Amino acid sequence: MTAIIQTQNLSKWYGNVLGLSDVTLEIEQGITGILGPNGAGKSTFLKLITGQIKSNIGSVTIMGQPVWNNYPQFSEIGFCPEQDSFYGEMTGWQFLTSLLRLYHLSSTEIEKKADKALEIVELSEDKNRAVRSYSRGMRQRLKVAQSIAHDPKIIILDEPLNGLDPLGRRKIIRLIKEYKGEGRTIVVSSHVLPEIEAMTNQIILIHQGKIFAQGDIHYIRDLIETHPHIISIRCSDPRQLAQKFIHHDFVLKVNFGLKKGVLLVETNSRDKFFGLLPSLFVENQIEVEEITSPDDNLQAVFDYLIGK
Amino acid sequence: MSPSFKRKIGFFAKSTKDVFSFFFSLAKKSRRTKIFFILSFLPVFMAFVVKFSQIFQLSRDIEGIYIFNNMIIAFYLQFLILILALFYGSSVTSEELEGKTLTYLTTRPVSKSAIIVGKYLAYTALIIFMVTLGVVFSFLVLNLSELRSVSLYKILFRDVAVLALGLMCYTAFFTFVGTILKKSIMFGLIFSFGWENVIQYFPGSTQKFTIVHYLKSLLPSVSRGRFSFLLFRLEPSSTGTSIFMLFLIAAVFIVLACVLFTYKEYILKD
Amino acid sequence: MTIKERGYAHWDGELQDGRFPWWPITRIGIRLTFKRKFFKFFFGFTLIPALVWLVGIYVSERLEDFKFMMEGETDFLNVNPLYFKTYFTNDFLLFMVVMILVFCGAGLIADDLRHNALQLYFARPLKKRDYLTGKAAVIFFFLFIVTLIPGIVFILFKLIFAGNFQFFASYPWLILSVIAYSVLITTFFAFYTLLLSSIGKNRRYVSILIFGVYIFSDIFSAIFKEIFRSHYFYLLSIKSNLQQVGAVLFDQRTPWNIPWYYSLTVIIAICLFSAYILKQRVRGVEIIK
Amino acid sequence: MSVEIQQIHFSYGKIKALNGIDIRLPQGAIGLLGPNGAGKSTLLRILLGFLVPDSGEGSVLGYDIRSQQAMIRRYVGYMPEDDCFIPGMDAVSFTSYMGELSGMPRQEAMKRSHEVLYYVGLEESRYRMLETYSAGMRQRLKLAQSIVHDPKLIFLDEPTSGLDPQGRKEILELIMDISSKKDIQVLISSHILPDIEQTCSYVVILNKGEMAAEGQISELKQVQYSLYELKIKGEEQAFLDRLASMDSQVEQTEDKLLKVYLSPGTDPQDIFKIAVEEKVQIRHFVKSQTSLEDLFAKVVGVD
Repeated sequence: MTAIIQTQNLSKWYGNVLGLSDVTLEIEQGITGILGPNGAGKSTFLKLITGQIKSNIGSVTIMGQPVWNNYPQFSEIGFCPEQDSFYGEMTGWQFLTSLLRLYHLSSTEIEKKADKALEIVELSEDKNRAVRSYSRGMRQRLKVAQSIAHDPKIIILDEPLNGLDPLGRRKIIRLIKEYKGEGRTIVVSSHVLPEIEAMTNQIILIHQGKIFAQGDIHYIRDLIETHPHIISIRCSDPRQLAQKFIHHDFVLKVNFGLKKGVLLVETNSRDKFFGLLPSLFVENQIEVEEITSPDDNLQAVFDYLIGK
Repeated sequence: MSPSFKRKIGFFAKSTKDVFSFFFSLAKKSRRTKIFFILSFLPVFMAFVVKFSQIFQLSRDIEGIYIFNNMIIAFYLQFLILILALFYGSSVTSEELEGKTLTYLTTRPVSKSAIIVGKYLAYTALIIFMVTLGVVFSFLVLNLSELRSVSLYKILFRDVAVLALGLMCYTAFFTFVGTILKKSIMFGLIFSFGWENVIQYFPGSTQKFTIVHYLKSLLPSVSRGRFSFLLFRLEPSSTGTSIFMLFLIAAVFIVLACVLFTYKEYILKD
Repeated sequence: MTIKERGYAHWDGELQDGRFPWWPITRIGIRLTFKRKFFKFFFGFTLIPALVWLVGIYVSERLEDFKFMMEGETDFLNVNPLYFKTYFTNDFLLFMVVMILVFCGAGLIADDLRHNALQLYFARPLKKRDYLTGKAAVIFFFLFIVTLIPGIVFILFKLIFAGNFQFFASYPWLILSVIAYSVLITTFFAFYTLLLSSIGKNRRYVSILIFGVYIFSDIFSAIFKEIFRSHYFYLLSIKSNLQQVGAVLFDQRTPWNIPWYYSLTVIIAICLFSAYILKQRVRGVEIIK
Repeated sequence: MSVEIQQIHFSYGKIKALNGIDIRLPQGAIGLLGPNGAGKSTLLRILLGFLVPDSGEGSVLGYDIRSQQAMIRRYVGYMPEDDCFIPGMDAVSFTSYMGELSGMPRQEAMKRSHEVLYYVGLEESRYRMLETYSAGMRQRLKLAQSIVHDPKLIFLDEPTSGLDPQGRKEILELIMDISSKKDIQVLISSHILPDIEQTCSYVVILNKGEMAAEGQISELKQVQYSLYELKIKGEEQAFLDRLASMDSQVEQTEDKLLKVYLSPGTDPQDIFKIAVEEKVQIRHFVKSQTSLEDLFAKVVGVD
């Protein structure tokens, strides 16, 4: 598959403050999650690839064309900014139709598209209320609506789930996945890991303005195979289970947890470990209550990469 | 003209038109515009008062056109168009930055120049409309008895044209100021009511450094009445030069604003 | 031995019912104004008339030395209530006062509205009255520096330069006039500025209004007056009303031929109107219907 | 009893925001939960006296919400949801300013504001201008100003919105630390369930201006059926078929989590037997409680 968005040695400073440093990557079709703590450079990166700001070094191309001041191309891109700001006294409907007007469409088309977008984000009922009277979640949804209303091929969302309640979040996640199904390219930034996990496996980790990792979550997990993995098992007889593990070389450490019946096993080969586990339970008639991997989520990957 | 250039021009024109209609309808509805609208309509109210008092013989009889020329136009020229141009001109970029809404514009398929030009045109059109309406109404009210005289309409047309040129020119200038300065109001006030008010009375070519000089050159010199001192020592430029200069000034500042806006980076704080 | 506990620590003081709960607001307001670019420079500029008048007082005591410069015209150097009235009601001073208001007053409430800060104030034991007093006191501070303080300084220096209390004996009420007039215009401008500052969230817009409404009222009244030849139209002008009442307070002939209490009524009416609007606009949350 | 209200009604014009709310809050940290627009912020604003209820009575810390607002606000700290600050100030002067407004003597306020900023983790940037603060720092600053005068009751409106996981964890730890003090009560409004689960023992759920549920969290999330969550690796389909043949329902979520509803009487250990036979790895196996999120979805009535 060819890359939709390409960056080459992208670097950006604000005065003498580093925003982004030496980012070279390719983003392909589908959903890509940009992850990093606040102030890591996510927004800077998204502003650069949407041509909001100009890089000090390096270049960005979207579908082979440079982005900076390349306006005709922007009709293929939808962007949902992070800041919670709107034009003063507009209603939701006016906001959408006004912005759609900038795509040089006929007014019937504008109305059709605005209606559709409002329906998608479920704001149709409130479309004639002033944006100022919207709740935080409604404003967030309206921002998403303006980024998708013109039916772009590339959708770039900066913290779209911020300030949404669980139901609103679920809806937006579902929406983003639907768009992926339609063959679009979606770039989503977030600092909340489970959100990204729920949407995609393709992630880019940004921290201190640098790319720490890029690729499939599992691929990244494999990359750091040298980092041993901890599995927590709660069962009826942890000490008996522990005996069975000790003979295997892929088990590095066996600990008993603070809670009753918890066994913590550290391994450097999950595949072998989990391949063995069910049969151990069955053979020894151990009753399992729980198996979890405390560090098998993005947070752990993240913590490991940024050295915590 | 090469076809690609033509296409570019066509795209620019379309973008400008769209930006124009965006901001024209936005500004039309805002509360600020309503307040400024009332402000620019107060002379009409004043004209009514004058007219009534004339009908009921409450005041000495002054010709309607005299009041119109000396007071209404002085009010518009020396005060109102400056205030309007200052606010709307500096709004072109400042309000986008203050409200952090710039992103919504710069991610659309419209060039940055088109944003500036379209918004500038929208605001200028709006305030020209406001002022023209006020002027025309006050004119009609004040000259109610002489509405058949054609020469009067010439005066009206000339005055409206001068005010429109003034708005065009000042708004362009303040658009430019708003693009480079973060806090443009203080500078704008000092420029409008300091520089423009003082330098215009300087002798020789000095006064040609003000915009108001060219505007006043287009109006006949007023000899009677209290306001004649305002034209004190005007050494008028010719009509042709004045109109040319006004257009030139407007064009230069708009082009400068576009260039600056296209290449300057605006960083919206979170 | 005691070990400092980790985590949240209580504050072991007592919250007080301050006598002036608005004072912190004023202090911060003044400090923030001084931080603005060019403000100090500009404020210095506003004090120029005061300096000129002070020099005048000095000269008035040394008339003989300066006779050669005066060419006989020394009437205006007579330090009497007229001299004070001229200082307090001259157009330039009032104009500069308005410019100061643009600097120090435009953002007083507008900035709080813009940054949602009102709820921070009103989540604390602060009444609306305290908040408004605090903000108004910022304006009082700056305007007193160009009105009340120079007035008192003039009287003091006149006494010092003269070396006797004759001046004081001739016009014992003058100090009261100075105080009354300063309080009057400062109160008026405080209401005026706070009113305009509370109707917009945008500092630029408010600045234009503070400046524009003042100038506008003046032009408007001048035009009407010109048409009708009636001094009553000076009642439309903020400046003229202040000058009118000022003249009365300094026991001088009023500049225009209308009863001074009409002007006073206009001023008070504007203040009451402002108070009413402020009461509506300043609240903990913005209610959008 | 810190907060006690009866039959509070409030509407913004035509829009009904609160429709007859009764609350009697016990000691400890309390969560106020509900989707956006459920009326959480409105309720807090009524408790603070910003809004006067259309009808209904109530008291906060024993003071009447209608007539004794000034006393309430003396002993209450409030962290608003909106981004709010005063431009042109640094954190120390801002925080001590807020302390002074609450009635602290100026020198004490200054001393305390340094302590509080240190406590919320802003010690290094306390002399910086607030305009340059990031979203996370502003959040901490808002917390700092809400505790500077050592209040007895703290209202936190969406305290973790816009924070990254690290920042969120730290803020939650601060909140838990504060609420562990016996003499301080904390009321947290949030739509983020894990936040409430982590910090509070008692929860009030609002929906569309009405009370949807109220009670101890532990009581509210009782197990009602036997649900297991699994993550597996290997031949999925065969494994799923076998499970289905055991008369249990299997659901697969978006992030490849299997939810297995076992029919009563089935031994969960059978799952492992099937896994052995089908050579499937079980990488995650948790007996699910009705989580607060399910409860939330249930009482709120969507999905």
